Amino acid sequence: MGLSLQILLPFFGGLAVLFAPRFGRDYERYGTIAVMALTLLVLIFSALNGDSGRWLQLVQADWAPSFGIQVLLAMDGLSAAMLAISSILGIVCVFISWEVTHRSAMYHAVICWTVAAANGVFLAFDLLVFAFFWELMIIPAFLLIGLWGHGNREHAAMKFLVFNAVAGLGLLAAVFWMGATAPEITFDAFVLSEAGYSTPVQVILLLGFALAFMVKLPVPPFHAWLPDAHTQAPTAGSILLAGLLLKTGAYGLFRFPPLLFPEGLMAVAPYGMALGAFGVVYGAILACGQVDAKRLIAYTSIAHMSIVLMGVCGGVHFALAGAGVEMIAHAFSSSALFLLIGALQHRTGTRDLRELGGLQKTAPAFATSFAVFFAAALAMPGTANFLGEALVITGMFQVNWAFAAIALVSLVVSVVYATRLIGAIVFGKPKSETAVFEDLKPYELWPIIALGAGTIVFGLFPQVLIGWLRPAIDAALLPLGVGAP
Amino acid sequence: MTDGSIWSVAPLVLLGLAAILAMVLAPIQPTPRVRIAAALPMALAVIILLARLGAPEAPVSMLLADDGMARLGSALAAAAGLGILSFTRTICTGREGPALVAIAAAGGVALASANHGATLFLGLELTTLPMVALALMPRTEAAVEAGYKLFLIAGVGAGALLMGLVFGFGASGSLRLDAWSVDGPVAAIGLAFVLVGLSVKFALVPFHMWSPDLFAGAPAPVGAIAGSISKVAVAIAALRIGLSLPAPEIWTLGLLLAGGAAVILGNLAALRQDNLLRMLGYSSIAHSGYIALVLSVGGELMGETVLVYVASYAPAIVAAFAVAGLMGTGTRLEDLRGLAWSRPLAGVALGVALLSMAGLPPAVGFVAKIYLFSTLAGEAAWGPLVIAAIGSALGFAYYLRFAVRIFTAPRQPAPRATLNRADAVAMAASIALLITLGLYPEPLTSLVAASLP
Amino acid sequence: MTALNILLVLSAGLFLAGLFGVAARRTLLMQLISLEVMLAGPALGFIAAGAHHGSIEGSAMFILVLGLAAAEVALGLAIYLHMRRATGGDSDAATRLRG
Amino acid sequence: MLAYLLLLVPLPPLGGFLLLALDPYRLDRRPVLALSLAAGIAPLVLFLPLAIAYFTGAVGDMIAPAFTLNFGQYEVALAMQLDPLSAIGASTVTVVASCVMIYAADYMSGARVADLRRFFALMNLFQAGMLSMVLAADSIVFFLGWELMGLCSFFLISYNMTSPRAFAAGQKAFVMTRIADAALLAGLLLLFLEATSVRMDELIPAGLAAEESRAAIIAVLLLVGALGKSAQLPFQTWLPTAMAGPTPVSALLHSATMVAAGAVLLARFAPLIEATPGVAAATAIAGVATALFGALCAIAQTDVKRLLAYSSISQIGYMLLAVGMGAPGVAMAHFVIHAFFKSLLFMAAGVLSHAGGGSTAIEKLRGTAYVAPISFATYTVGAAALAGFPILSAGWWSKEAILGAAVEAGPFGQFLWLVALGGAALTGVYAYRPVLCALRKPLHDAPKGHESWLAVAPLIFLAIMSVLGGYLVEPIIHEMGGHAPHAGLGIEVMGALAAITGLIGSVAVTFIPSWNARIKRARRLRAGMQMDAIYYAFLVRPYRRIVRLLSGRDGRLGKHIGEGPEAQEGGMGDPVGTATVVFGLWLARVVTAPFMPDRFDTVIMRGAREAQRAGLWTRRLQSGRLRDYALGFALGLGVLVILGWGMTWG
Repeated sequence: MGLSLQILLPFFGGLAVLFAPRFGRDYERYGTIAVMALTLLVLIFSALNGDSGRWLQLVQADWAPSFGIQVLLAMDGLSAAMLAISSILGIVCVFISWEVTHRSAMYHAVICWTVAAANGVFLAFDLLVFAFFWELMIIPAFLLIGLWGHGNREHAAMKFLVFNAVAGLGLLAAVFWMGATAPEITFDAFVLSEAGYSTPVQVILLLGFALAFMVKLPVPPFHAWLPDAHTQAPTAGSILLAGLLLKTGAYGLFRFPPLLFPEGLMAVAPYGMALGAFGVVYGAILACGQVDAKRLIAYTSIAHMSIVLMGVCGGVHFALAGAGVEMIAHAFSSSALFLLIGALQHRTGTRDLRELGGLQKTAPAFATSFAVFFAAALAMPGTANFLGEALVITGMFQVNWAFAAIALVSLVVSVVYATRLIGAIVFGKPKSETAVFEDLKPYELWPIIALGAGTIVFGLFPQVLIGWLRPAIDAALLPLGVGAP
Repeated sequence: MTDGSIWSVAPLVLLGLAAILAMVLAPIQPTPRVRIAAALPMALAVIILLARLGAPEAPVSMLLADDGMARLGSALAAAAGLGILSFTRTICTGREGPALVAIAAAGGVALASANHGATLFLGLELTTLPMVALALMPRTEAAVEAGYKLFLIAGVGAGALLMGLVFGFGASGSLRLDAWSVDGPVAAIGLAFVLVGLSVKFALVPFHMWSPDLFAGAPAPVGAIAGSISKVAVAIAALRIGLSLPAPEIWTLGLLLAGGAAVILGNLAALRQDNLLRMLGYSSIAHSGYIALVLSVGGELMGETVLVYVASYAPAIVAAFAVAGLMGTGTRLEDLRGLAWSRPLAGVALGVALLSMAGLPPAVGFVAKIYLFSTLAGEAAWGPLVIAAIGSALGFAYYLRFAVRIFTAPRQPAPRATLNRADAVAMAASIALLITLGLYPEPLTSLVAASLP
Repeated sequence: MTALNILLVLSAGLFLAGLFGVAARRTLLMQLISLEVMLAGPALGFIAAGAHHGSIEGSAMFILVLGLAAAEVALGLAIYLHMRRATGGDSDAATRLRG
Repeated sequence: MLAYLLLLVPLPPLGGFLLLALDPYRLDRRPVLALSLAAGIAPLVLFLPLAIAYFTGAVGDMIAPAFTLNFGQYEVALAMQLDPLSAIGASTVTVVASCVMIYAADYMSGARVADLRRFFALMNLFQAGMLSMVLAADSIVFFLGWELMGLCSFFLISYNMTSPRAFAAGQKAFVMTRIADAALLAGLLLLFLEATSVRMDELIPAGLAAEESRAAIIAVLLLVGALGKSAQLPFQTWLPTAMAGPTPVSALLHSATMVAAGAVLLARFAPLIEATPGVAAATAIAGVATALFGALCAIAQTDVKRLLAYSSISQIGYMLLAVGMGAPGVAMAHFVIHAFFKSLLFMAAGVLSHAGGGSTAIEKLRGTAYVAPISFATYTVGAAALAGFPILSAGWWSKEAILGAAVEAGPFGQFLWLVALGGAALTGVYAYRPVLCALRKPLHDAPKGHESWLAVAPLIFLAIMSVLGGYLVEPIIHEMGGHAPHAGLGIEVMGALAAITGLIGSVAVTFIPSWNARIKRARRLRAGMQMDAIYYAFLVRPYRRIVRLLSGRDGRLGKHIGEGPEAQEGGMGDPVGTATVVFGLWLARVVTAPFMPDRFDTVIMRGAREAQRAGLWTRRLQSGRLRDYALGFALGLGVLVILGWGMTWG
């Protein structure tokens, strides 16, 4: 029961929040926080007394047997982590958009629905339901960018929609084909995983799935939508986009290819890693050349997620563990960076690095929090990002030294763009915009502290995180015939 | 008369009782109370019918069959009758309105379970003549003209049906439908005449001429009866004939020709209609065409498809007419602008009904469309499949034209008219039925599968 | 041609005559009358088939047909009275509903 | 139980960092200074008893496990250890750090409270990082400390927020050291894969047992890591520019501790280096070459801090030489001594430059000897130790040990010994230049400055250590397991001669105008053989061009595809992204070309018009006249009946 609550609670919570302003000022904000907190509690409750087998919780119920669709939700360590992140980010979004007043009821409802759709993706194991939630996820994000964005938000929202919708087609085609050709029409992932397709068929199906995941991940050359989406999205939008939607791509890659198409994945893995490697370097170099702060962080996300792609395609215990940790670490660090840049833009009205600077003098709290996430951005040991990248590099050393070398290059280039970012914002003499700059308000500071704690704690004591991901990693590696390291 | 057979004839008796009650009370009681008096026995009949769906067959006589088809058909007819009762207002159907609707419902039940020539003929007449009477009630020139057209064409149709029965009786020596022999010219001609008789009531081309004028001119309940009760009953009668006769060529060919023409002509004509009722009339012809195509194609899914299609069409047409009745007979496209905002329940009811008739996902029409296309594709009947596809495409055009209009912003804030309770209940019930069955079609599909041999 | 066939042809003839009357005559009254003629066809047919097969159902159906004819006359005359005022009994004039 | 005390050593500076950085209690000037001093000196107080107990043999080697993580099958146990290397290293670091903290308390007293808090927070964090690196028993804590130092050096070098030059220096330092750190990380991870465990005592034997090529690669990677952090030859350009940071930073980081961390790293992994002869030779050559290069460049410097920076580079070159010659003990001895006199030199130079009007140019130091006599005296003692003044200074003993080790290492060693000897002579030349300059008559007589005891006390202590330190060299070498090299009287005499010639050279350079002019003209030498410019030309500028090319900053490639009005001329140039969008649009156009709107539209519109006309035609069919309906009926009936009848003929 706990699992379906994960999806229904935010969904109906969103509906309730729509009508919340009638009861009083800011009730929609408190309502959303309550909904998210409740979802988190339910998650923790169901994760704690989950059984010790492969799945913490498994829910199976018929929805439309004549068409072979069923409600099949399963949760293990990995999806539990993802669900926790989605709820936490939900709360963070509410905190930082405390001053959003333009249609704020709808705004908070959309946040709830994004979380609901993402939770659906993290839980669904019936392929059709998974594809359904995958497509559903685009709509609230589209609304978030389209209605509450800055500048030319329509262009960015449309680009986001076209990219993801077209990619979704690949996933839908593969799912429908698998469902139709199964002996008796079913979309159950576990049944289909024993379907025993021949390798070429597996490769084609895998490409269908991979197309959807890679666009959402995003990995070059499918990444063109991310910078625009981030620059035009409101702060909460960027956080949900970076913290949540990117993770669904990574989660998808982590979960389904090894489960459904092991041989296909083995065949495609080298190309996947090559693409990931290219993405890492390309993202990093592009990040150095950016003028707009949010666009810079968007390109860093591309670099980090390409590392996740390399990790997932590595097919080795370390690589997958690294990919899992990097996913979670990136969720924390990039959301915090977007939050800070959002706060910055809210006060100075600009994100252009050439017009910012000197915040150390005027806003020390902002500067110190920026320093923490500057360290996370360049994967300083002691932050979870370093752990993720180090594990992926160890995995790559076991697989192919060239990819390991390229991943190491990313460590170096990350310093270049990180120092450029902090140099332009925190160092230097205060310019006209940043002269008067009141420091972070409590409702902005608390999320920062939460995210910072998350990065540092998981960086110093990764045992909790790795323990959570272990069952998912072992299961992902089993079909690939890769025993434990 | 075992108690099983008593239960089997109980619905017909109850409906007759309802009619008599309504006629007796009509002069002395105000119409709303008469309506309730008629509604109670009908509701009881519906409950009995639904309860007995699984019960063993106990036909009371050779005249009336008591198989699953008959029960489901009768249940639908009686339920439709109940729905129509809710919007038979005194202003448009006089004091005798409820009585006539009850008679029509009884006729529908008889026709649905007709197993013998006589009950077939009687059922047909019992549904037609009350419609004519109802059409005349407002005594306006348009209504009388519509009534007259229906009267004459239906009369000729009845004559053709009788000729068919004569030839059938002549050829096979018995009026029982399942006893008809098919070989020999006399039987074939008989079947042709019967097909013509049914096609008139089913409003297939070229016997459909009365239908658009009746829908436009006559008050709303008449169109509702024509669209729901008579269509359901005739479809099931035709299904029974089709199932009992071993693959007669004239029957399938006739249905194919008439059905195909009905689909094309019905949709084309509806494309440019501005009057809501006339559009519903033509679209009703098109839907009869789809059912005729399915009957002509046959195959093991035929029974299920016809039942699902009819079960999904009846509530939609009743809801549409409930709203039309509220809005008056002359409602043009512009009058619907912003209906969803000015009269939310009516707007949503009409919107959902149109979506269901168009066959779009949230409503049960989508499931019916799936059955329709899977039957046609299953039997590799490429001709009817193409015709049905073109028909549905055109259908999208004119249904959505009206549906979108409902949800646009209202030009001037129209006054919020008060719905009487019965109307509201009928609309709410039909919306619920259409949406829940659309999202979770399991009960309908299992019910239909159980009721077929 | 057996006796039954001849009689069936005769009843079909009667039916077609009535149908022609409805299609050809303009005035309402004549259309009603030809309707009644048309119903006479099946009546004859039922009697013939009943006699041929020696089953009572023929005459039972005959009585039903008579019942229908009576009902139709009642309704027809009621409509005729109304229509006479509006269109002077001419069915072609009643074209308010079309298109 | 004493082992857990080890874990406590780096904690106070860490605590100090947190308290100062987050500043929960809004401390003002005095509590901030008190807290930072306490946190800075606490490790010394905690560690000294342990070190003494260890050196006097009361306590043996011990490992204090922090906590264990399990990655799948691997058990990863993080821990701190006390062994000869970590004892020596840690004690040196704690002593020098305490001195610098005390000195900084006085030197930085002029700064704003916020900047002061930030400065001391970072200094404490740095000390925590260095201590955890030195005391680490496993590669993860080691690398954590290593990177933490890099981060602190970046923030400390660019401490002076407003000056872009400081930030540029910080960024350059961070990027260059990070390149080396990446190599080090690669080496450590390969070792980890080799040894399937993280502990140093398991890594080194596994490294030795690894097959030939892999061990060589690991050793090279470790060497590159060391070269980067210690600013040796290929990576040395960042240290001179890092002098933009305040003097205490240079004193602690860029002289004694961080820069020498490379030597500690090589000493820690010495067995691996020695196992592959090629790499050992490379280390030695790199060491000697850098020593020579550093000495040469130092001579031409006009700024005292840059001079000392180059001298640090060359002195660490000597340490590398020692490790290359297979004597890590000697290297550590020199590390200790160098830490003392180099931090002394930096701090004393700081006081002298303050006395000489604030600028650190050597010319400006004229006559400061009389303004700040005590710091001048300590500076002279430091300079003597740097130049390796025979017998008297500690520098002499450690340098002799290194030269001895070189000689004992066979013919190749002897050649390196010759080069090193030359280097020693050059060291003598540049070491005394500031001293002699300070002794010259001041151009304008400045009043005798007041030297606060807070600044002078550490100087005096370090001066004493720079003299008495010599006695430490023997025990340190023994402690590290090496044997003190006895190269024979001739070698030692040669060493003394080199030192003396250095002194004479220095006097000549400062006082003989023609030589002095030649030094001033040696611009290329002063700029460190223009290595900086070469790097910029061949590495940085091409990189910047690629970045600009890709991100379309100069507009060549970066024309925008439908970007809205707010298109900043930077950004949206990325070719791969635009390529996909362009490809997508092209594909859409090609696919829909046959259905181009005009053609496609006409088809649809024609179809629609047909449908409309048919609709109108059917509506006309519905004439409304009843007799037409009856006619339609009759036709239909006729067709069906005839069909029915006809079919039965067959």
